[in-house]
Amino acid sequence: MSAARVGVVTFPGTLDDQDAARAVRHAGAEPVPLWHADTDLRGVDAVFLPGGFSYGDYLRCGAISRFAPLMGELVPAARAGLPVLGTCNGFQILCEAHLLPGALVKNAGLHYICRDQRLRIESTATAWTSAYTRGQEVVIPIKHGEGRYVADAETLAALESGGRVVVRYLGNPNGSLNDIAGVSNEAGNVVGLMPHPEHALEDLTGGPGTDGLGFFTSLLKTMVNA
Amino acid sequence: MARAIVDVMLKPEILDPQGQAIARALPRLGFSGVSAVRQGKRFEIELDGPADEAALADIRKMAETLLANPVIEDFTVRVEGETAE
Amino acid sequence: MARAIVDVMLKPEILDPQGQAIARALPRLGFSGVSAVRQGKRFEIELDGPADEAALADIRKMAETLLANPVIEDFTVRVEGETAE
Amino acid sequence: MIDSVGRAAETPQEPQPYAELGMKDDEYQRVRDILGRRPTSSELAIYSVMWSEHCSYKSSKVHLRQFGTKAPKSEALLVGMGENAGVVDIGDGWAATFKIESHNHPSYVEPHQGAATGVGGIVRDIMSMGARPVAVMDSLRFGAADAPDTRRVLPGVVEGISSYGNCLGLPNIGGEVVFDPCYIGNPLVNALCVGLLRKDQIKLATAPGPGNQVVLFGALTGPDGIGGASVLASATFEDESQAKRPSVQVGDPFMEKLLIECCLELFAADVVVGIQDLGAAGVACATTELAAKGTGGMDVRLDLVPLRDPRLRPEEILMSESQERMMAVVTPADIPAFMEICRKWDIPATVIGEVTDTGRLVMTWHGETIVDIEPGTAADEGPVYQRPYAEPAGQHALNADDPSRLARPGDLGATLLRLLGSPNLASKEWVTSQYDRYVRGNTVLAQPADAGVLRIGEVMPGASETVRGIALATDGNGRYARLDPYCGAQLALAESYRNVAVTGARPLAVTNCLNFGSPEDPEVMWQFAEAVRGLADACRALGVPVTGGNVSFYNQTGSAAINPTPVVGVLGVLDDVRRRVPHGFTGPDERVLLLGETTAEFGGSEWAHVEHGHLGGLPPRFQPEVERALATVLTEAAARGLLTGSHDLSDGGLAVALAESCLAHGVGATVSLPPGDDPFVALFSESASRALVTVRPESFDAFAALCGKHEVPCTTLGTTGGAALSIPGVLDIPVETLRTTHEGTLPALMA
Ligand SMILES: Nc1ncnc2c1ncn2[C@@H]1O[C@H](COP(=O)(O)OP(=O)(O)O)[C@@H](O)[C@H]1O
Ligand SMILES: [Mg+2]
Repeated sequence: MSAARVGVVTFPGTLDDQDAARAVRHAGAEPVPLWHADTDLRGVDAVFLPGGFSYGDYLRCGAISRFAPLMGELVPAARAGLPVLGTCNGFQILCEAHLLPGALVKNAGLHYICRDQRLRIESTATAWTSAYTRGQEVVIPIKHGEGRYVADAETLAALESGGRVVVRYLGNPNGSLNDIAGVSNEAGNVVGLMPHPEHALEDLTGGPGTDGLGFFTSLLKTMVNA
Repeated sequence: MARAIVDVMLKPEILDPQGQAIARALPRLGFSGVSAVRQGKRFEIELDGPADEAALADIRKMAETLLANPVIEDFTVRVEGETAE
Repeated sequence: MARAIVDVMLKPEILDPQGQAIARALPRLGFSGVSAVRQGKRFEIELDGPADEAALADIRKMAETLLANPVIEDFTVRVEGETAE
Repeated sequence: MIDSVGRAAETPQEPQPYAELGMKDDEYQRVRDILGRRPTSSELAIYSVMWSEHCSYKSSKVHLRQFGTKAPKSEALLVGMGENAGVVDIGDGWAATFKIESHNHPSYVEPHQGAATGVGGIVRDIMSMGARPVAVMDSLRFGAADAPDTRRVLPGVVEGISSYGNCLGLPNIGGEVVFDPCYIGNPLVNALCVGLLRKDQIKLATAPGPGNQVVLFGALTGPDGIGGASVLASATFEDESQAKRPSVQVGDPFMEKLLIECCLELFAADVVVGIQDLGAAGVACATTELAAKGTGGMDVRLDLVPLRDPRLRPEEILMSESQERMMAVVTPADIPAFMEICRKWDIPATVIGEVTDTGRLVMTWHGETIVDIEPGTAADEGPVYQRPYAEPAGQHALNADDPSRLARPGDLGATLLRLLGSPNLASKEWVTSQYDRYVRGNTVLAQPADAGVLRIGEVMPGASETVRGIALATDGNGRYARLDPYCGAQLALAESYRNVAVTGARPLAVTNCLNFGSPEDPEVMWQFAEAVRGLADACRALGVPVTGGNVSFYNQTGSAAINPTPVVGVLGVLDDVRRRVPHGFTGPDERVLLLGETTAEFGGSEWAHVEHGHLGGLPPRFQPEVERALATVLTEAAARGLLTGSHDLSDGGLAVALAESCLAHGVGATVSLPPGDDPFVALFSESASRALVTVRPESFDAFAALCGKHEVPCTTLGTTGGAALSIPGVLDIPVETLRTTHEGTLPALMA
C-alpha cells in the first residue's frame, strides 16, 4: 500500500501547519498541503485542520474560516466518512462548521495558557485514537486563549452516553464543561481537540515526550483496517 | 447611508468570566450597587444604501450565520437611533 | 432593579483590525452593500436599585476607569430601553 | 492649500513650527542651508523625524562607534551594524539575523498596544533582512511589584506581547521580568526577534536601478502616531486637520502574519531588489533611507499612498506610524508576479514611485512638487552631538557604601526562601504561560532554561537538513549598572554569554538595547558613555561582535532617571542541537559540580536588595579570561556529551541556582559547601563566571580533566536525588516547599 495522503489545511493565519505536516510524516504518511481558497481536496485519505489564529481569531475563533471555499468540499466529505482531525483552532473551526457539537469560548481564567497538560484518553473508538488504550494518561501541550468547551445539557448528555468525549483534562485548565478536551462526531471519523499532539512527537523539541504520536499512528491503523 | 447595530451577548446559561471578573473588581474600585455584569459584542455596520427591510433581512442573516454563534450567543439587530427590536 | 448598557467602541481614528477583517470577509460570504464594520464591546450592568442620576454617574465613572480605555476607546451609557445618550 | 517647493521658495519668511516638532534653532537653520530655501512643510516633516534622537542617534553616535572600532575579528559576521539587523553565519549555509529594540514609552501609555506593536516592529526588521522570523524574546522592567501602576502596566504588556506574538506563530523562547521602583513611570519593554535565512539570500534596504518601482504594501496608512505631524499640518493650514491624531498605534497581528508569509513568498520568487520595513517615521524614513542607500534618487507620488482615512495631509502621510507596512523595490518586469503574490495573501500593494538616477528624492502631491531633497542629507547627515558628561555627584558615596556593613542572616534556609519568593527571583510562569513557546515545532529549550534553543533543520520548505541549533539569551542588571555602568554593561554581556554557553552553545554575536534617562543630563550621559565603553571592551575581550541594537533615551520622570539598563542579547550556535544541555537537575545519582570561584561580592546583589533594600558598593568583578574559559569548558563538555544538566549562577548566587535546579525537573540534591568557605558567602555571593553542572559519575574524570586543561576551578558539591534540597548543617528544604514559595508570588500579586 502506498503511503496514506493526509491533507493539511492552511487558512490565512494558520500557524501549526508545518508542525501538522511533520506529525503526518513522523507517522509514516504523506502530508498534502491544502489551501483554504481552493475547492479541491486533492484526493486525500484524511484531513488535518491545524491550530493557529485563522483570520486573526477576530470575531470568534473559526467563525470566518468555516466559510472558506475548501470547507465547502470538506464538510460533505467529512459527513460521508472522511477522517478529519482538528486541533485547537482546527477544533474551533469544526465546531463553527457544525461538524462537531458545542463551542469553544474564552478560558475561565481569561488568560491564554501554554502548558504541558495531563490528559486521559476516554475513547479509542475514533479514527484518531485507536492506537491508545482507553483510560491511558498522556501529557500533551495545550496553548489557547479560547478553549473552554461548552454545549447545552442535552448535547453533553448525548456526548457522554455516546462515548464521544475523546479526551478529558486531568486538572481542568480552562473551565471546560465535564473537563472535555476533545470530542468526536457520532461516526468517530471527525475529532476535535484543544491539545496539540503535533507538539508532542519528539524528545528533542516541543513538550515532554512523544505522547502525541498516537493520534497519527491511529489514523494509519484505521486506514489499513478500513 | 444608514447604520445598523448588531448586539451579541452570550446566552444567559453560559458562564461569562469576563463579566464576572468585572463584577468582582467593582467593589474593590469603590463601586457598589451592581448585582451582575455581562460582556458582549457590538457591531456597527455601515450600509451603502438605506436600512430598508431587505437590508435588515440581510443583516439578520449575517448576524445569524457569522456575527453570532447561535450555539452560545443571542443577538439583536436594530437601526441606529431606534430601540432594540 | 434596572439595567444599564455601556457601549464601548474604538475611537474612529483608531485602527479596528477586527472590524476590518469582518468587512473584508463579507463579500466572500455573499453579503454585499456593507461599506464598513466596526466591532466594539457591550456591557449589561444590572443595578440593585433604580437607574437614577446617581447610579448613572457611577456607571459613567466605571466606564471611564474600567470598562473602556479612554486612550483608544469612546463609550456611551444608557438605561435599557432608552436610546443612546 | 499645499506647501509646494515653489511656494516655499516664494515665502521664505513664513514661520514654521520646527520647535514643536522637536527641532532646535540651529538644526532648522541647517535644513535651510542644505536646501538653499525654507523647507516645505513636508520636507520639514522628513527632516524633523529623520534628525530626531530616535532615528539619527545624534547623542549616541559618537559613542556607539566603539562597537565597530573595538570589534573583535569574527568570521561569522555577514552583515554588521548599520542595517536593519545584523546577520551571522551559523554554518551549513545558514545565517541567523537578530535584533532587540525598545518600545518603552508607548508601553507606559497603552501597555497592551505599546508592547504588541513593539513585537510587530522588531519582527518586520528581521523580515526586511530576507529572513523568516523564527522566535521572539522579551526583556521587561516594571516598577515595584506591588505598586498599583504595575498592576496596570504588567498584565497589559504581557497580554500585548502574548496576543501579538502568539498570533504571528512565533515561539517566545525567553526574556526577563525585573521589578525595581526606578521603573515606575518608565517601564522597559525590549523585544527581540531572531530570523533564519540561507546565507546567499540576504536582502538589504537599498534602492538601486533607475526605473525600478517602489511598492508600498501591507496595511493602509492611517493617522497613527502622528501627534507631531498634525501640529505641522494645522500650523500652516487652518482647514481639514481637525481630525484627532492618536499617539497610540494599534497593531493587527493577523495582517503581520500574512505579511510574513507574503514576504517569504516574494523572496522565494526572487522578485525583490531591496526592501525596508516601515517603523518609526514611516514613509519618510523608508523612502529617504532606501534612496540614500541606492542609486541615490527616487520619485514618489505621495497621493498614491492608500489611506485608511482620506483626510490625511501629505505631512501626516509621511510621518504616519501605521503598523504592518513594508516597502519594496521591484523591477518593472517583476511587478505582475509581485502583485500576484500579494493578492494571494490578501495584502494591499501599490506602486507609489520609481527609482531614479537624479540623486534627489522628489515627491509630488496631485502634481505639485512638495519634496525635493538629497536623501542622504536627511538619512545620514543629521546632527551629531558630543554631549557633555560628568560622573554623578553621588557616585563616589554610592560606591563607598559597601554592603559589608549589612547584618548577615543566621538562618540561611529562611533567607533562601525569602529570596526565592521575592518578585525578581520568583517563577515567571504567570507571564510565560501566556506565551506560546511551542509553535513551529522547533523549540528545544525555552523557559525556564537559561537560554532559548531552536532546532534550525526544518525551517524552510526544501531546506537542506542540518543538525545545528541556535541559542539566545538576553540579560541586563540595572542595579549593577547603577553602581558602575562600565562594569554593569560588561556583566550584562557576561551573563547573557554564559546563559548561552550553559546550553552547550558557542556564543557568536551580540545585540543590545541601551535604556537610559535623558542624554541632556550630563550624569546620564556619563552612565551611557561608560556603559558603551564597557560593552565594547567586553565584546572584544570575549570575542563576540555587536551586530546591532537600539538606544532608548529619555526614560525618566522629571529629573529622576531609571537605573542605567543596558540589555544585552547573545546568539550562540550548537553544532549538533541534539547535544544541548538541559536545564537543572535532570535525574538522581548525578554529581553536582560548581564551576568557578566565589568571593564575597554583594554590591547590587539580590540579597542586599531583598533583605536590606540596599544598593551600594561595587558590582561583582568581570574577568573576561575566566568567563571565556568557563564557556569553552561548557561547550566542549556538551559536545562530548559529558553533561546531564546545567544552570548558570547569577542573581541570588549558588543558593538560588541550586533551588532552581531542583525545581526544573523536581529532582532534589544533597550537597555540602566548599570546606572553609563562609556558608553565607558561598550561598549568596553573586561572583560572576560561575555555573552548576551535573555529570554522571563515570564522566567525572573526563570532565575534571577538561576543567583542568582550561584552568576552570571545579568543586564537587554533592549528588542529585531525593525530594529535598539538603545542605547538612545549613538547610534542608523539601522541593515542594521551594516550589510553592517560588510559584506563588506572581499569581498572588496579579490576582
Ligand atoms: N546600541 C546599539 N548598538 C549597535 N548598533 C546600534 C545600537 N543602536 C542602534 N544601532 C544600529 O543603528 C542602526 C539604526 O538603528 P534603528 O534606528 O534602531 O534601526 P531601524 O531603523 O531598523 O529601527 C541599526 O543598524 C542598529 O542596529
Ligand atoms: Mg528597520
